[in-house]
Amino acid sequence: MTTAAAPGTSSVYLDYAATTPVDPRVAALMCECLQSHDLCGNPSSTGHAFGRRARALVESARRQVAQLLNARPETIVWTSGATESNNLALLGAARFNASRGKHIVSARTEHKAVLDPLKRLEREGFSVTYLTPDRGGIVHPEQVVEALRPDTLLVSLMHVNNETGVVQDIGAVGAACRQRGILFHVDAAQSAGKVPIDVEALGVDLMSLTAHKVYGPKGVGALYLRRRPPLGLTPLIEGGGQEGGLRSGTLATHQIAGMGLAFELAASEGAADSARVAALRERLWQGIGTVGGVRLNGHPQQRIAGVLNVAFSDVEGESLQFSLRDLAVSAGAACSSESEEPSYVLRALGLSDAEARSSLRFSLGRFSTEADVDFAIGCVRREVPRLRGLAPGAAAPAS
Amino acid sequence: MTTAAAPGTSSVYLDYAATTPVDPRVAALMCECLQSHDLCGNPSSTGHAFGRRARALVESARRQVAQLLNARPETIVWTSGATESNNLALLGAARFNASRGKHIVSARTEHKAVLDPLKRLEREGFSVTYLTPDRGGIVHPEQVVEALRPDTLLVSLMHVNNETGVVQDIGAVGAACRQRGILFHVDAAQSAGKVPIDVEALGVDLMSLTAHKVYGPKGVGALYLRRRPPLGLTPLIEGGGQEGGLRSGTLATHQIAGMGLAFELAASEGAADSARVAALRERLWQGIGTVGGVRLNGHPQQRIAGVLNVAFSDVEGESLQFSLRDLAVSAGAACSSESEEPSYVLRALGLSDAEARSSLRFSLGRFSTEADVDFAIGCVRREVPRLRGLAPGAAAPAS
Amino acid sequence: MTAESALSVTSPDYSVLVVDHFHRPRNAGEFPPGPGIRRTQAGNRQAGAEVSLSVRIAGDTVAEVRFQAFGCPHFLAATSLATERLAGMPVEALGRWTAGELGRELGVPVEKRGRLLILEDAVRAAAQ
Amino acid sequence: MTAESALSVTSPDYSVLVVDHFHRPRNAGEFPPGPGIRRTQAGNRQAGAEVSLSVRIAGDTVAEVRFQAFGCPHFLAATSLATERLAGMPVEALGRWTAGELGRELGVPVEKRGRLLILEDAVRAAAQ
Ligand SMILES: Cc1ncc(COP(=O)(O)O)c(C=O)c1O
Ligand SMILES: Cc1ncc(COP(=O)(O)O)c(C=O)c1O
Repeated sequence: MTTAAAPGTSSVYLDYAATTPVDPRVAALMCECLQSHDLCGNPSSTGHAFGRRARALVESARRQVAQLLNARPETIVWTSGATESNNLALLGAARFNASRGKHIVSARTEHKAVLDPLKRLEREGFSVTYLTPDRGGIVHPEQVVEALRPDTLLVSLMHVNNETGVVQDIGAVGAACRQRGILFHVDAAQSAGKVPIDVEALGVDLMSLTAHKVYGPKGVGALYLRRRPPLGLTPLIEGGGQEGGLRSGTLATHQIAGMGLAFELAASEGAADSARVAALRERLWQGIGTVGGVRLNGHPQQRIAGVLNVAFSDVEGESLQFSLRDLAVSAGAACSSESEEPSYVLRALGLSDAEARSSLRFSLGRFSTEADVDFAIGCVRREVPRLRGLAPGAAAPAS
Repeated sequence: MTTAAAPGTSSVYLDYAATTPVDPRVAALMCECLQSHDLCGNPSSTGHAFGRRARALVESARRQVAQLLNARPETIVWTSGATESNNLALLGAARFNASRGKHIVSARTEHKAVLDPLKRLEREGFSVTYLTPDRGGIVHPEQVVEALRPDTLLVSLMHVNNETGVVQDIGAVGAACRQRGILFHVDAAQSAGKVPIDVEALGVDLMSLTAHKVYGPKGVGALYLRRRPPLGLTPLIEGGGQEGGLRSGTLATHQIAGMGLAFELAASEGAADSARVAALRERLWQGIGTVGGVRLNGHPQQRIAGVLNVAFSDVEGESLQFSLRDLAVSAGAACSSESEEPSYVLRALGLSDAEARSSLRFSLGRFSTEADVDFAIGCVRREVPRLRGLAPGAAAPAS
Repeated sequence: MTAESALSVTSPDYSVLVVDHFHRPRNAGEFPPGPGIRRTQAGNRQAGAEVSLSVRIAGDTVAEVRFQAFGCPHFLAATSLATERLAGMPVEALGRWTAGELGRELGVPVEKRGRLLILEDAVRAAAQ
Repeated sequence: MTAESALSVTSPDYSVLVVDHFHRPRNAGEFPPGPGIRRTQAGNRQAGAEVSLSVRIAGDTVAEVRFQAFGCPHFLAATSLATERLAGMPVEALGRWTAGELGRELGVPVEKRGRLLILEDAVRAAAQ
């Protein structure tokens, strides 16, 4: 058996929610770090200039990331990405503070990087209430409040959903938690740089961040950790004592500097990006709509600009994906290991297995163009009717 | 108070054991990854070409890293560095296999990234025997064997010590462990690329690796995990299911590709590097020796080429460091958070606090030159006698 | 976790033959009802694979087959390829037709072989 | 862990004045024994700071001071600077001399102020 050649490089990238291209300005800075002899030191080697220069970059990046959240720099702990940040926040806070209560509230539509650590905590004796969102994907703050118990230690709710782009009302949940002294963790992997964030105003205690959804590099992230009053965490990775002992391991200067610049650019350009991307998304939605039998998954307004999750009726999911393979879009759970299962997020919104399987996530970003969108519309308008026409019950083509 | 300007950029980098500069070929490959639109995908997004191309790079790097260890690619699990690998290996193997026994054997001269997770395991009910090396820093295999108990689950021993460069006889320990069905973990952060490694022949079950000591990038590493027979590990970081569920989180294409190339270069050039570096180290040692009152810390033969840890008698440690600050060398515990404590590694070799404080680690590598070495010798020959001459009891200078 | 195999990439790979039939399906459609035309149906949309065949019989031989199908690329390609292979076959042979060889030829992955049974059902039903 | 401060960098920063005296110590050495020469000693090498002063007295005034010292850069610089400041002082004032002002001037970090007491001891001993 010969395997078909990979689709041509003419494909169009519409998978910004899985990961973004690195902004050329960020890449340039990172290359400079990687190539500069002066910056080659270990940021912990502050006994010499090579280390101190590297450390200065790390600390300046800490300020850049903090700034986007309206936080103080010392609240930022570097990690390898939002998956690690979520694990550190949830496992760390729950284990350290277990004496305060062993109940946790979260939602069924969270990323696996929240759900899996919560499952581990369940095995360690915690109990978790998983809220079901409404059909639009919204978890209502009242639902959270109703789920709270006297022994509730922690609430974890994502800011923006990675599959649907739906935005949760984090501020209302934060206020409710703060009032009751309950810890509040937010997975902001998909929202940072796309939605304004003010950790103080939102009442957030712990927030997970990653660089590679905001035009920064993969493999670096951060955990925002409220410092006043101090919040105890049991570290996941120890030895060396970096990051105040909360996260040991040599700091990756180029990665951190890249994340810093990416967050600074998000602060200055994020709003303009969003406006432009919203217009492109609208164009895409109108264009796709012409094939009929499509439905938007997730709340139509309470959403970020760049994500369009569409259910196509009367087409089988895998064939839909394959027929559109010149479009780099996502089916099912994105940014996680590939799986044959239909998206549990869409299932939680009430879609059937088949509907979930026939849904595609188009996600756009800073470098998306009208040409990209028009190419995507063209593919959809060619392939979706073709597949539908092949199916039993379709009007027979003239033969 | 005005703070003195940072030392000039004329300084010479002799801190390769803390971290190495990135090889220009590795940096070039990484920059290409960071800047290539075609490679921008998430390596888990194998539904489209952008993801598949990224994945192909990741898998090719896996083969490159495996090759240096004479291992199969599927034994390599990507992590954020050797600190994480050590934590995953020790906490993961101990927690998963706790029913087999709760005793662990290790050594006092291990890196904090081994000692700190072991401390955590002690808090979780494991007991750990910490072996004391001889004055040369050698942990004798017989010491390990004597420490084994019927309930010994795991032995963890570093291959090359980061402060002294001393090489342990891993193979003898591995054979003893294998014979008894005891798990054997090796921290090879400092040995990979410098000492030949064959995990099969050495009887290693788990081996921690990092890129940034071998001219690769900071922030990426790997855990070698024996697969036949399979060895169970409890993951540290979950969600997404990457790396067979052992280590979730988006794979950082550019980082992994960089580590892969760095390891391939180490395979082809490591021996030549070592030979050249050994000659430079010898030149440095001879040159430093002319000031008198110096002693080599660690075994004089059983050591890697690039590390020279020298105790200077009759000089105070901080003044020694400061007077030599045009040399980027390390004092005390390197590649960990700065501390005022004298090196626990040198203390374990029998040095007094004062001796440990007056010791410096010079470490050389691929880009070190004779000029660097001669500059270092010049600094030492100027400053050490000067400081000694200031001290009470020194012959009074003619005045 | 000890999952040895989980490190391998499970992206669907389609053979050249699958891609060809997926993009240029042969004999799509159906014959208008009439003498010598047999229609069969198997599977259902909810389960992810459905096929209907329209078979024109001439004497005791299969003259021509048309199909309509809903399913994954392997299923569509297998159905399309089957229409080519069935033409010219004795009608009675349809009753013992198996999809195994087709599956191997197309490189249908093991976990999907089950779907070919739906196609088999539709083909065999045309024997009566 | 809740260590708030542990995120700050603790690299030793030396003031310009420390660096200057570290590199060009003033009045290093000792006077040969003789009339008008007082020698004092404080601290010890094992503890990381040792100083010996050699003070030339003229009448009831300190004419000149020389030093030998073993210690960290702050300690060496403080000792060197002290030899300049002591010259011309009434001998009886040595007995109440304190190093505090010197420490501030040099920017000696709090955790090292204790070492200056060793210098104080040596200076005060020269009053008798
Ligand atoms: C909502 C959300 N949380 C967490 C993650 C994991 O982040 P990372 O890839 O940085 O580990 C992602 C995407 O990967 C995400 O979309
Ligand atoms: C022996 C040893 N183990 C572990 C580490 C930690 O590795 P990493 O910096 O990749 O976390 C280092 C150096 O940093 C080391 O020298």
